[in-house]
Amino acid sequence: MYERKLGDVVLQVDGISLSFGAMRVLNNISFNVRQGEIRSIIGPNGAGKSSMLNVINGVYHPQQGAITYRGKTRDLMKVHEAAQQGIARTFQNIALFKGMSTLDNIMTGRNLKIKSNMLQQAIYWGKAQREEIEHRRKVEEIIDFLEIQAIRKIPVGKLPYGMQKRVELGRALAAEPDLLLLDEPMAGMNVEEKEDMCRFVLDINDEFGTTIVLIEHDMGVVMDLSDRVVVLDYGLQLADGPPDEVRRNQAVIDAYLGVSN
Amino acid sequence: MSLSPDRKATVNAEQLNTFPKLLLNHANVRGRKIAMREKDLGIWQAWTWQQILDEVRALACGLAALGFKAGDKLAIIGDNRPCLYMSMAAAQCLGGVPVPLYQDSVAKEMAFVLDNADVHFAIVEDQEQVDKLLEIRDGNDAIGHILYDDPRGMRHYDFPFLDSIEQAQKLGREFDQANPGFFEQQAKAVDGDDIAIMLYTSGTTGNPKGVVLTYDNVIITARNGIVREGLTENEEVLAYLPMAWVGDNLFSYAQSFVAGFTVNCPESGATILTDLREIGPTYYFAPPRVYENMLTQVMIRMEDASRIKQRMFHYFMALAKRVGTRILDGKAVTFAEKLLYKLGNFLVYGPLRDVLGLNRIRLAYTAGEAIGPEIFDFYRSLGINIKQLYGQTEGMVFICVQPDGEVYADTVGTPAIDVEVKIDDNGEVLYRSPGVFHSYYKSPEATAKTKTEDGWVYTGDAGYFAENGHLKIIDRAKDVGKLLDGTMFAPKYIENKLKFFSFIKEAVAFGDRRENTCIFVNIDLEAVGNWAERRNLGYSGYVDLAAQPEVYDLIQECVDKVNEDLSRDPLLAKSQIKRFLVLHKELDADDGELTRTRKVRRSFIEERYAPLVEALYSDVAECHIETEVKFEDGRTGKLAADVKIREARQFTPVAKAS
Amino acid sequence: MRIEKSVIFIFIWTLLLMVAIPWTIGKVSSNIFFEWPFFFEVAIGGLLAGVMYSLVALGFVLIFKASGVFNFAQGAMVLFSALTLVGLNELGLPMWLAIIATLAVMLLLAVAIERVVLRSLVNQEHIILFMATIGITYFLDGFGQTLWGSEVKILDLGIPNNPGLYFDGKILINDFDLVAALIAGLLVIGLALFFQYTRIGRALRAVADDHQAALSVGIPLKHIWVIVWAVAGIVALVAGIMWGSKLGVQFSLALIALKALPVLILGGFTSVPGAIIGGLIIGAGEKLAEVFVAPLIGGGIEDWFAYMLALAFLVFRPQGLFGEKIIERV
Amino acid sequence: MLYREAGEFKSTYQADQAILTIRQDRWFMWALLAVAFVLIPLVSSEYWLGTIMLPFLILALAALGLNVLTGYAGQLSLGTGGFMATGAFAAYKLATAFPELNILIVILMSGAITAGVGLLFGLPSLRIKGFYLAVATLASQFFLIWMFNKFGWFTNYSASGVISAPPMAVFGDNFVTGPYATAEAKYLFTLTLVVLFALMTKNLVRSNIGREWMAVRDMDIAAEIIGIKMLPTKLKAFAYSSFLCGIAGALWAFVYTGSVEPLAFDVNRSFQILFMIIIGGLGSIMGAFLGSAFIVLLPIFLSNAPHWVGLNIPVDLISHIEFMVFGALIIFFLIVEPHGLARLWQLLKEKLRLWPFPY
Repeated sequence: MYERKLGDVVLQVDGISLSFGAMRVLNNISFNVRQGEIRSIIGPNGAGKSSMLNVINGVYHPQQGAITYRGKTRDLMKVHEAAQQGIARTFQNIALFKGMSTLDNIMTGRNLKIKSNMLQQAIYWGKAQREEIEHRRKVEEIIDFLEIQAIRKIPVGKLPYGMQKRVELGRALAAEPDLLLLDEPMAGMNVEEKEDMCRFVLDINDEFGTTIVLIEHDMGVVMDLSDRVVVLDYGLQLADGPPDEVRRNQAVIDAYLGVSN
Repeated sequence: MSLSPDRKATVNAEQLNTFPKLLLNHANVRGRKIAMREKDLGIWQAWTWQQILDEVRALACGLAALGFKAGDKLAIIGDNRPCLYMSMAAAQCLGGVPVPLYQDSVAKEMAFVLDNADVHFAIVEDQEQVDKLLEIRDGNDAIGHILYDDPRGMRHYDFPFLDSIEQAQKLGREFDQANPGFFEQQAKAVDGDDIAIMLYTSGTTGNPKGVVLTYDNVIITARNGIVREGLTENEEVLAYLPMAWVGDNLFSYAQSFVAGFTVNCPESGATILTDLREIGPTYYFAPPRVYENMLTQVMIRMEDASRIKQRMFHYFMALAKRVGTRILDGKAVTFAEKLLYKLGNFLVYGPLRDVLGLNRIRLAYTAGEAIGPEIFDFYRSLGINIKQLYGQTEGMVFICVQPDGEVYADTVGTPAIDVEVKIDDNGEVLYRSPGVFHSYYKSPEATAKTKTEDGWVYTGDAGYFAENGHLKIIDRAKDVGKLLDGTMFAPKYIENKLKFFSFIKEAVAFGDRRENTCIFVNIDLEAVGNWAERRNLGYSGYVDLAAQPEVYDLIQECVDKVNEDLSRDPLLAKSQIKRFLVLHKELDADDGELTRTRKVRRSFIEERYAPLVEALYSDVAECHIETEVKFEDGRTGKLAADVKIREARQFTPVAKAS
Repeated sequence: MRIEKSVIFIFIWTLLLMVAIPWTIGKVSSNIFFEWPFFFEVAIGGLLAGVMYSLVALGFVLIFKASGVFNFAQGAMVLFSALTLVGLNELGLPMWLAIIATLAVMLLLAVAIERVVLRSLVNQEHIILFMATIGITYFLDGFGQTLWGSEVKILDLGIPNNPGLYFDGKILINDFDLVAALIAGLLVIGLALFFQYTRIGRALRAVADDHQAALSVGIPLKHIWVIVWAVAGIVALVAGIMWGSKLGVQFSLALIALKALPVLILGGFTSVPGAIIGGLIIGAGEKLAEVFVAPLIGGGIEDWFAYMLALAFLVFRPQGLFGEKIIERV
Repeated sequence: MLYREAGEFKSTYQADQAILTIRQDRWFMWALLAVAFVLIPLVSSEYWLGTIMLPFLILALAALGLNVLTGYAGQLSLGTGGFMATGAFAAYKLATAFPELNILIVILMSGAITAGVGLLFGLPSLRIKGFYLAVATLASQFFLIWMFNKFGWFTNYSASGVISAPPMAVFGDNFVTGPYATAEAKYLFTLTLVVLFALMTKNLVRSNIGREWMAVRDMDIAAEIIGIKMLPTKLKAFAYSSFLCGIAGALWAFVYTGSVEPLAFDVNRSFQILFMIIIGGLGSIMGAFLGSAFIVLLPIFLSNAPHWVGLNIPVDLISHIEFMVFGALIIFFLIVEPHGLARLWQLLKEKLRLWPFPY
C-alpha cells in the first residue's frame, strides 16, 4: 500500500581488500548503501562477511580501498569513532556485557549521549541524575519496542540466546544510529524468534528510518527483508543487486544456494 | 456491616447515579488521589481523578467533534489500558454506549458483534486490532471512525477514518475551547435509567447476545457490593481480565468509580505475575483457573526445593489445612495450634502470600464456575480471605456472595444486598435485583424468555438452598435430569466433583432416565503419568496407561470419594456412581467430543460410544470397542481396545431428602 | 619458531642502548668510571646473574604455558625446596640423598596442589587462580619455616666461590656465578629438549594451545598439571640450591620471585626462550644501571629498575618479546 | 523469608534507580549506620576503636579504591601500597609545609595528588592488559616506595625516614591526629569520610562512568565499538582508584598510626588489599567492607586463638603458623565461593526474597 523509495548513497565501499598476514579475507569488494534501505551481505561461512562489517566500522583496517561515509572518505579511524559517526552494530557471537543487567547493557549504548562529568555523577545530583532519568526513559522506549519488559532487570548472562540477541539489538538502537550493522541477527533462532526479529528489523527501518546493513544465512529472510543484496564468496564479490535478480544469478546459485540450504 | 467511608457518594447517591457524575464528583472530592496506574516504560505511571477527568473530557469532546452523539455505540477493543477505560467514560459522558469486545476474538466474531450493535465508532489498542477492523471494514464501511492508542507500525496507514487517540484529544481540547460548558451539560444530561454499557455474552449455543445495562443496574449493584464488603477508596485492584467481561467492568471500572479506589493495569501479558506482586492488590478477583494455575506453579516450584524446606512446607500446609480456615472464620482453635500457625505464618504462609503478591489482600473473589475445594481451601488456609460469588452478566454479577465467616467450598453463599432469589419447581434458580438487565439488544423475544414481567430472571442454573441458607448450584438446568426412581441427576455437578481430582481430566456422567449413574473417565495423562513414573510402572502411551489396573485403583479411590460426598447430599445421595470405566482415548474437540471451549458434548459421546454405555448398564466386566480417530495431520484411523468396567463403592445417605 | 622483525629490531636497539648509555654517562659525568674491560666485566656479571633469574622465570613459564595459571608461588617453592634440602641435610642425610628426598617432596607438593587447589578451581577466572597461588605462597612460606625454622642456614655444595681473572687478567668473574650459570644453562637446555622431543613435553606444549588438543595426545589434564608443577618444583629446587648457596637459605629467597616477574613479562608469559633472553637482558641491564646510572640518582635502584626496564619493553610489545599476539575477534 | 515486598511499586525513575530499592533494606542500612555512628563509639573500648575499627575502615577505603580499578574496570593492579604511600607522604608534606591547612583539605589534596600519580602509572594500561599490566603496576609499587625512602625531602630529612603526623583538628580543638586525639574522634572522623566515599563510589558505579568501566571489563572491544574511549575510561578508573587509596594512605599515616615509614606500604600491603576485594567480592562496594573486616580480624583471631585454648607457642612459630593458616583459608575461601563474601550475601538475600521457593 506504500512505495519504498531509496535515498542517496550514504556509504560507499570502493575496492576494499583486507588480509591477515598471508590470509586474504576480502578481495577488491565494492558496493554502496543508500539512505533508508535494508542492504544484505550474504555468502557461505568464511566468505568474509563479518570482516566486511568490521572494516565498515573501523575494527579492521583494509590494506587497499577506500570507504566513503556521508561524503567523507575516511582515513585510518579509531574503533570508537564509528559510533560517533552514528554507526552501530550487533555481533555474530553475542558481545554483551555479561556482568550487567539488560537495562544497564542498553543504557551503556547511550554513553555518547551523556554529558555530565564524573564529579556530577559521583554526587548523583542535578544534571547527572536528570540525565540518568532522561536516558532511562529513552531506554525504556527501546525495551518497550523490543518487547523485553519481562527481562529488564535480569543479568544478560542468565538470558536465553534469542533474548540476548534482542538485548544486543537494543544496545545498538540505544545509540540512535543512522547506520545499523547487523551480523547474523537471526543465527540459531527458532521460527518465532526469527519472525519477531524480522519484524523488529523492518520496524526499525520503518519507524526510525535507520539504514540497515545485514548479514544473514537464511535466504528466505534475506530475500524478504532486503532492498538489495551483495553476495560474497571467499573474499570475492559474486553479485550485487535486488533480491530476485541475485536469486537468478548463476554464479550465486553455484557458489551459495548450491552449497548450503 | 461497615458503611462505605465515601459518605458523600452514598449520601447523595441519588445525584451521583451515573459515571459522568461520579467522575466529576471524584475530581473535586479527591482530585489529587490516584485513580489509575499503568506499568509503562518500567514504572507505574499514575493518573489522579482530576487528570482522568481532563483526559476523558478531551477525548469526549474529541469524539463529539468527530460526530459521536448520545445513543451512539463505541466499540472498545484491547488489553486493559487506562486509555480504554477512559474511552468508556468518555463515551458515557456523551450519553453514548461503550461496547467492549474480547481483544483476542478473530475478525469474523467481531464482525457479528459490531454489526449487531450498530457500532460506528471504535477505540482500539494497537495495529493488531486496527488490522482486524480494516479487514471487517472493507466491504461494509459501517465503522465511521477508528481511534488507536499505540501508533507503532501504522506510520504508513493513511485512512481518513483512522486517527490516534492523542489526535482526537487535541481536536477535543480545541472543541472544548470553542464550546465551553458543552462537556458538563452533556455529562449532567445523562441519567440513571439511561443505558450505561452493552456487554456481549458468548452463549454456549448460537450467537452472542448483547446485554443492555442501565446506570442504575451497574452503579447500584456496584455500591451494594461495596457496602456489603466494606470496601474503601484505598483499595488497590489489578485490572487484567478481559474488558469485555462483566466481572472486569464491575470490579475494575464501576466499583472503582463508585468507591474511588485505584485500578492498576499490568505492563504486558508476560509480566502479570511480577506486576501482581509489585502492586499487591487489596481487592482481587479471578476465575478458578487462575487460582488453579497459581497453585500448580507453587507446587511445581516447591518440587525443586531442598528436602528440609519441602518437609517444612508440607508440615505447615497440613497444619494450615487443619486450622487455617477456622482461624480465618474466627472459629476457636487451641492455643498451641494458634502458636504453631503463627510460626507457620512467619516461615511459610507470610512469605508465600508475599511472593504470590497476595499479601495485602483483604477480599478476593472467585466465580464463573465451580472451584475445586482443595484449591479454595489452600488459599483460605494461607489466611487469604477468598470467597465464592455467584453471578451473571444479566444481573451485573452479584446474585449470591459468601458472607465473612460462613464460607463453604460447596456453596455460593447468601443473596447479595437487594437481591431476591427463589427456586422454581423444576429446580431452576431465579433472582430479582436492581442489577437485573434492561434487555437483550434487539431481541425482545430472547429477553422475554429470560426475564419475567415482574423482573425475575431465569439463571438457567439448577440449585437449592442448603440447611444453612446458602445457595448451592448444582448444574445447568437444561442438563439436570432424573433417574428412573425420580432422584435428581446432575451430570455436570458429578463431573466437576470428579474433575477436581488432578488425575481426572474429563468425566462424562450418564443417568438421565436410567436406573443409576455411570461414568466415563478420561485420565490426565500428565498427572497420572507422573504418578506412574514415581511408582515406576511403565506404559507405552495413553491407551496403555488408561488400561492399567493400578490406574483403575487410583481412579476408583476418586470415584468412591465422590460417592461418599454425594451420600452427604440430601438431594443427590441416590445418584451415586454405580459403575465406571476409564476411556481408552482422550476426548478431543477435533473428534467433536468436546466443544471448542472444552465442554463435553454428552449426547454425542453417548451415541459415539454406545457399546460402552450399554456395557456400563449391563453387568459385563469388559467391553471391546473400535473408534474412528482424527490424528494431528488430519488423517483418520481406527483405535480398538478392550475397556474394563468397575463397580464403585456405594455409601448410605446420611441426610434425609427434604 | 618464527621471530618477528620487530623483536630483532627491539633487541638490537636494546644492545645498542646498553652500551651507549653507560659510555655517554662515563663521558659526561666525572664521578662515573667507564672503561671497556670494566664494562664487560659488569655486563658479563649481569648476564650470569640473569641466567639465575631465567631459572626462576622458567618455573612460571612452564606452569603458565600448561595451565594458564600465573603461579605466584614459584618464589615460595624456591624457598621451600631450599629449606627442605638444608633441613634434611642437617638431619644427617648425605647431600645427594637429601636432594633426591627433596625432589620427592616437591613431587608430592605438586600432587597435593593439583588435588587440593587446581582441581577444585578448574576453569575459574585467571585472577582467582592467581589469588589461589598467593594463598599457596603464604602457606608454603609459613609451612617451610614452621618445619625448618626461620634462621639463616648455610648451604655449601663445595662449588668454588672465589673471583677468577679472565681474558689475561682484564676481567674479573666470580667462579660461582660461572658454575651456577653453567648448571642453569644445562637445565634450560634439558628442559628445551624435554619439551621438543618427549611425548609428555609435546603434550605440555599442546595444552598451552588448547586443552582438547592435550587430551587428544592421550594424557589426562590432571596428570599434565601434576607434571608441570613437579617440573616447576624441580626448577625451583635448582634455583633454590643456586641462590641458597649464594645468599644462604633464608626467607628472602622467596622474594626472588619478584625478581623473576619482570623477566617474565619482558620475555612473555608463554615463551621458554623468552624467559632466557628476558633474564639475560634484565640481568645485564640491571647490573649496568646499578654501576653506571644508580650513583647519579642515589643508588639502590635494583628494587624497581628491572620493572621499569620491562615496562619500557611492554610499551612496544604489550605481550612481551616472545608472547603470542592477541588478535581482537568480533 | 523476612522480606515483604508485595505492594512496593515504583512510580518514578528516581525511586526505581535508588541505591536500595527494597524498603526493608533501607531500614537495615539506617540501622547499620546508627550502630556505626552511635552504638559502637558508646560501647566499644579504646582498643577496639583504635586497633580494629580504624584499620578496618581505612583498609576498607583502600579496598574500595582497588575494587573500582580491578573489580569494576577490570584492571588488575598490585600497586595499591605505593599509592597509599603517596597519599601518606603527600599529606605529610602538605601538613608540614602549610600548617594552617585544615586536615580535611590536606587529606583531600593528598588524595588528588595520588590521583595524579595514579593517572601517570595508568598510562601503560592502554596497551598492556591482564597479568602483564599487573606486573607492570608492581613497577609503580617498588619505584614509589624506593623514592620515598631515597629522597630525604619527602620525610623532611628525618634520619629514620619515619614521618609523624602533627596534631590537627577538624574544627576548634577536635583533634583527630596527634596525642590529644581521642579514639572516638579518630573513629568518627574516619567513619564519616569512609561512608561518604563509599556513597560516592556507589553513585559512580551506578552512573554512566560505572557502566563504561564495567563494559571495558566485560568486553573491551565491544565497549569501544559502541563509542567508549579506552584511555580516558581506564585513566578515570586509575585516577579515582588512586584517589581513594591516597586518602586511605593519608588516614593510615595520620589518623591510625600517627607515624609511619614507607615500609608500611610495601608490596605485602598491596596483596593484603587485593585479598580483601577477592575475598570480599570483586565489583561490589559491600565486598570491600566484608573483605576488609575478614582480613583485619583473621590475624587477630589467629594470633589470639592459641591463648584461648591455653597453648603457649613461641611467637615466631605462631607467626609462621599464622601464615600457613592464612594461606590455607584464602584457598579454602576461593574454593567455596570464588566470587567472594558479597556474592554469598547476595545469594542469601535472594533466597530470603524468594522463600519458600528455591528460585
